[in-house]
Amino acid sequence: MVEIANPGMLELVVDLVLMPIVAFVVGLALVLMARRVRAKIERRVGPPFLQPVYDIVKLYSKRTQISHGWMHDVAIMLLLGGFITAEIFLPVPGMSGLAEHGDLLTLIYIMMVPMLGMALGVGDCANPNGSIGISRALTAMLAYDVPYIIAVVGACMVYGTSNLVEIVQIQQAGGPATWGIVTMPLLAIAGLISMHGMLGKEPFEIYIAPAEIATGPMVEMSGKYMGALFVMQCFQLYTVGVLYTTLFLGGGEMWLTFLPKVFAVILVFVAITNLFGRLRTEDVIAWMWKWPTGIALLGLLLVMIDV
Amino acid sequence: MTQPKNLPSSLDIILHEIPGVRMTPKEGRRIRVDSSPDSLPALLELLKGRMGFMHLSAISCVDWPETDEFELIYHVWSYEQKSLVSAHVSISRDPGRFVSVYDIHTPAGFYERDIHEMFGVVFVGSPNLRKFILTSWDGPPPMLKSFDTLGYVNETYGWVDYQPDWLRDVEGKGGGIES
Amino acid sequence: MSLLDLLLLLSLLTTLYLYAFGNHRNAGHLGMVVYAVATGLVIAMAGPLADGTGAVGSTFAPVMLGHVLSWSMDGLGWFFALLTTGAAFFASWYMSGEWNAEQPNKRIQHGTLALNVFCMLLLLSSGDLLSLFIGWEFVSWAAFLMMTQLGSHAARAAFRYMLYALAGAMAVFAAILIVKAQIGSFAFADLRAAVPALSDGLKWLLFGLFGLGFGVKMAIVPFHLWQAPAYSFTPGASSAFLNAVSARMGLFAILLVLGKLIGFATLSDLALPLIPMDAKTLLMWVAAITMVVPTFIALMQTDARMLLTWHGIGQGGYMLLGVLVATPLGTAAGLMHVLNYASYQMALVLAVFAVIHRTGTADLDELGGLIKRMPFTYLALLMGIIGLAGLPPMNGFVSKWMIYKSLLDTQQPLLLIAAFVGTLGTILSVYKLIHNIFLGQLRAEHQKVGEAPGSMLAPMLILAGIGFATGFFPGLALGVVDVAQAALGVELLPHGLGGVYLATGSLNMIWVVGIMIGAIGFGAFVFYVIGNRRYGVHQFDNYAGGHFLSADIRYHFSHEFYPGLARLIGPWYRGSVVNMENGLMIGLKTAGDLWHGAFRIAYTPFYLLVALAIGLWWAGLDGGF
Amino acid sequence: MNDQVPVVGEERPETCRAPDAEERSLWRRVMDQFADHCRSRSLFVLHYCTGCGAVELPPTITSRFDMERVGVSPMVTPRQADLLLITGYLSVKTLKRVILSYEQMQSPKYVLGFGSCTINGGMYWNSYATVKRLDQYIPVDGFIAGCMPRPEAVQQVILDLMRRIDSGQANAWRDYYLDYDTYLGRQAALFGEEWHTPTDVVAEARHYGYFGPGTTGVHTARLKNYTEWALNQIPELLPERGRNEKART
Repeated sequence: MVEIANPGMLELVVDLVLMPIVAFVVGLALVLMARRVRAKIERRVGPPFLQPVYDIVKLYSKRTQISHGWMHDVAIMLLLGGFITAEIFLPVPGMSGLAEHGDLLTLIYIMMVPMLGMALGVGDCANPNGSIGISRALTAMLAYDVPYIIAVVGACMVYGTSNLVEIVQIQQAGGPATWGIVTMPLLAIAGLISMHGMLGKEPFEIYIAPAEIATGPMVEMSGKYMGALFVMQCFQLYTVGVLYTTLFLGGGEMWLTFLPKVFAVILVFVAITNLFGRLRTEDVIAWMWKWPTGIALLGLLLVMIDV
Repeated sequence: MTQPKNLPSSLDIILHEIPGVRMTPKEGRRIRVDSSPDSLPALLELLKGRMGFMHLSAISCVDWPETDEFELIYHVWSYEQKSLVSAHVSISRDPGRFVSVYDIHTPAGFYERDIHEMFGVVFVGSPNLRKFILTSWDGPPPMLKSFDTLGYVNETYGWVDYQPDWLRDVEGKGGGIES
Repeated sequence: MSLLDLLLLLSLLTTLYLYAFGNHRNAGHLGMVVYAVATGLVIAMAGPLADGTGAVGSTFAPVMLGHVLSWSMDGLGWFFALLTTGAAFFASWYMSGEWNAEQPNKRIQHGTLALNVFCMLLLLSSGDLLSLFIGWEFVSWAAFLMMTQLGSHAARAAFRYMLYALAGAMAVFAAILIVKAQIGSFAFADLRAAVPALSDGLKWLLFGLFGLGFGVKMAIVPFHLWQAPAYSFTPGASSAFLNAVSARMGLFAILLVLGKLIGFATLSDLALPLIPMDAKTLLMWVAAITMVVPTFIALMQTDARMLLTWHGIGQGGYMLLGVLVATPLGTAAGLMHVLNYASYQMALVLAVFAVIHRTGTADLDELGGLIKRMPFTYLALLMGIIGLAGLPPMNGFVSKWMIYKSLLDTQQPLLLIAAFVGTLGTILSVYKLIHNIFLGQLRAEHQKVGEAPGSMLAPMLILAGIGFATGFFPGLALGVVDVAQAALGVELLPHGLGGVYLATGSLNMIWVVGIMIGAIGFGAFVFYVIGNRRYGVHQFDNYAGGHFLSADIRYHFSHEFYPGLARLIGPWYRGSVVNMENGLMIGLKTAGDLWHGAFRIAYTPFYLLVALAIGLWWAGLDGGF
Repeated sequence: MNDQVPVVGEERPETCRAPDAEERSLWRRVMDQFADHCRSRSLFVLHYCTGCGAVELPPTITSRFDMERVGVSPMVTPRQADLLLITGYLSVKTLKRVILSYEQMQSPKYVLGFGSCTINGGMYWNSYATVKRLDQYIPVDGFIAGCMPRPEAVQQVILDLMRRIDSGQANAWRDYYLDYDTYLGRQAALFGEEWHTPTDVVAEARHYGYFGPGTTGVHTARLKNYTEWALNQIPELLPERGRNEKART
């Protein structure tokens, strides 16, 4: 039982500082795993251990930093700020941060703030490749958020609460039998597919699309702007992995059991990613609104029957 | 490869209708036809209409400064006969003017535009003879033999006599490839 | 002379004065002063209303048809009155500066604004059904006056609105007559007492007629076609006022009649014969459709004003849904959404009209890159769209979160999913709005466009500031909502300054927004300290696949902003409701022609005679009606 | 090692650090050392396939020779790239685009010329249309002899470049700022007097402190401020479009 003591100010401050750092470090490891798995699938050796660190340090230490306006700069701040806020509201073993003050629905909305920040920054770059990338990213968000919200709503109804700390406690107390993936398998599958769409990896990579729109939103990002996007990728992988684990895989009581679950979730995504080409925009929407949404609605029906 | 035995006879019948045309079959399925400048359009028309020589694959131009002539060669291919006719025509360099065959074969428009840019030959009636590939070139037509390419290169790109010491001792040892 | 009298008298005098001397240079400033005083009066009335039972009565009590009309403002009316006078204050401020100098018909604009405020106050303080109907008619009529100023397509849209409004008014009038016939009095208390005794059929009839009548003004789905063009083609600040407040009068009437008098509880007992659904759930599903359909219509608009007004209709669905949940959290959410919506929608519409004032067009395909010329207008629009989309730092998020939470707690997931799909559609269309106007390449002809004048910027930025303040401290708005909630008879929602603490999940915006500001501050620290200084470049120094950019080639993506989505859901926009409306019109027209044809035959007096004879015979038959 | 490569002017010994006057504090030197270390191990490549050498790069980067082992990964736009590979002969038109891409890259940036065509014109040495020496127009860090060099040769040069970046000697990119006037003069000689790119290199040099005596001179004087020129003369360019029925506000 994770005993959530009333977080005194000191412990709160430690949480506020430690959670983003842990998120960043675990995120780096996740990015490294993603690139190594991709290399192994392509029968390559793959990047060295510290490659994500080298990339980010190199980008931040570029001599010239090009910007297209003050909104381009503010976007980078919104990007980092949004994800750091999301980390603080995401309970992890031993550190519940401010999860008491904002529940699952708040977290879903906080995760949209960096997306909006990046969209505004890319718009300020005045490059149509970026604008097309953002229009596709928002269309993809419309596509994968429908099954995602059904899964989340179903989870909230099964657990009877939307407070993340309690959700973890319920699953911890009941042991693996009460894990989300056991009590609501269909919603877990729909959640997995929609979170895959959220990462913008291969089958749903319409908004990066290097061949068509020159990496979409990243077209005018260079130096520390690009570095911030690399950092965002680490945070995004971590947040999606931890959120899925919290909702469906019983959250974590201690780090040794928690991290393997997060890495397993991301491994599923990365393994699937490298086997698929890229779907067109309307095919992404059509596919996301047909299969994952169908599975999610079926799962929700089952949940509503016995709730 | 089947030797089109009957080809020369059927072509003979057609070609007799056009004055000043001489035909010499080349190896394989190629036939060289020498025609006078003013009968070329009729020749191409006839080949295309009667014998199915639909595909004008290229017009090449050869600059003969000694006889002060341009030689234009029209390569036409027939899918039915499975044979290639190269119609050779020679026009004088000085006015450098010739009639366009755009109305017979549309791709001729591009070939004529290219020859105009490279050799300066003016094709009367060709739809568009503006600058084609060398957009920022204002010198003389570069493919002419009268154009001194090496002189232009030395003057534009600044030739530097480059004799570093390592190159000299490599040459001293009898060229770069060790035995 | 009670406070209510003072308020009504003040607004009547302002209407007359402004209509007469509206062309005066600082008529706008006078309007600002008057509306500020009116808002002060409304706030002063808050005292007795706090406990929910009190009401500020008016001494003005004419007698009509042997019935004494009474006007008194209770907590619910007070809440909407505060909204009305506040919105009028900002609208008048917007019209006071440089905007005024350019307008041909200043007098009409000021006059109609004051008239609308007066009629709305009259409606909001109605004491019984008859005065409610009178107020309702005045409001519809005043809104028509405001919409039809610019003539041509504005007049057509206003006329179409008038048709809908009249149809709605007739339904309400019929319902009031039925109540009079059944209960014998127009007073609210009598109706409230008599409702349990009424038969189910009669309850359905009242629900249908009142719901239809008031729903037309709120533009719920079947009757939503008139609002977007009518509100968009109204000039400047009046459009902002209409957007923010006018459609909420319908919500006030629904709350008053269906909520307070008939009661949502009785509605939920009225079961539909075949479908396992009662009247309240039916209305909730209508509200859910009102949230989704107009939002996706807004997504496809190319005129900024139309896009925003379509969103106005969608947001009306959120308020109705929140209120219909009828739990303390739900009612508070619906009412708070009214306030939040008014703040960010007005800021948005004012910002769009500032862009029109400077560039002359609101067509999203003709604009772009204005952030470099109008940064403050961009800021106002940005905070507005964050509120409209309902994202954390702004107040829109708080009320939407409460709506979702109330739906979760009452086990209605499908409605929650419809609400969330509506939010997603909003996020897509608001980004299209801000991108096509402010981001991307600046057009050649907009190189010299100046920032909007101070008198237009101030109201926008203050409204956006109010949005952020109530987002950071939702307690402020929830305090105002409590007065209305008490008047509705729903028990109050326990809330602190930061937000709501519930057993099943809580929201404290002070922590959420505080951490966001801190985190963004850390992001700024990382941006400025780590890495070399930034170097700004102009828009032609851009990646174009090796092409040399210059101003004569338009290197900008804005036309049909979501092509993938349009290809997929394009066929859904068959305009089935528009066809229904046309069908209705054609049906009425042919019926009219038929009727007209019958009368044109030569000896019409003969038919009159026959009709009269039949009437007399029937009257004589059973001794009169 | 260095004399094999025809280099413009003499090789500058100091390191890749920004040439600020005061002696850099220990902390700054450590940071620069670490930055150079990371810079050498994470090269984002933009290979501008001008000629026949482009076919050598897929095997170099993907599974056959796998340059991701040393941190080299391909990027799509010049903004994100550090290493520009010119893989073949350069026609005059292509050189304009290469210079535009080079100026859009963020320094420190490096250029590798593939094959003899970039060294001395290669087999097109006497052609009127091709550029003979790439390093006259943009500073080049390394050439790979051969017509076309195989992936092993490409790997060799990239590893050598990484060693020079790590030790801080690969600073040819600063020559572009410090001697911009000579480069612009040579470019204008080839492309004509109206030649300019949207990137304002002189302002960038001044902003980041690479403004030397050679940055401005005869040729840059002719280069009027492109931004004003591009933005101001537009009204004449575009016919004054009747403001569409000024939305009656």
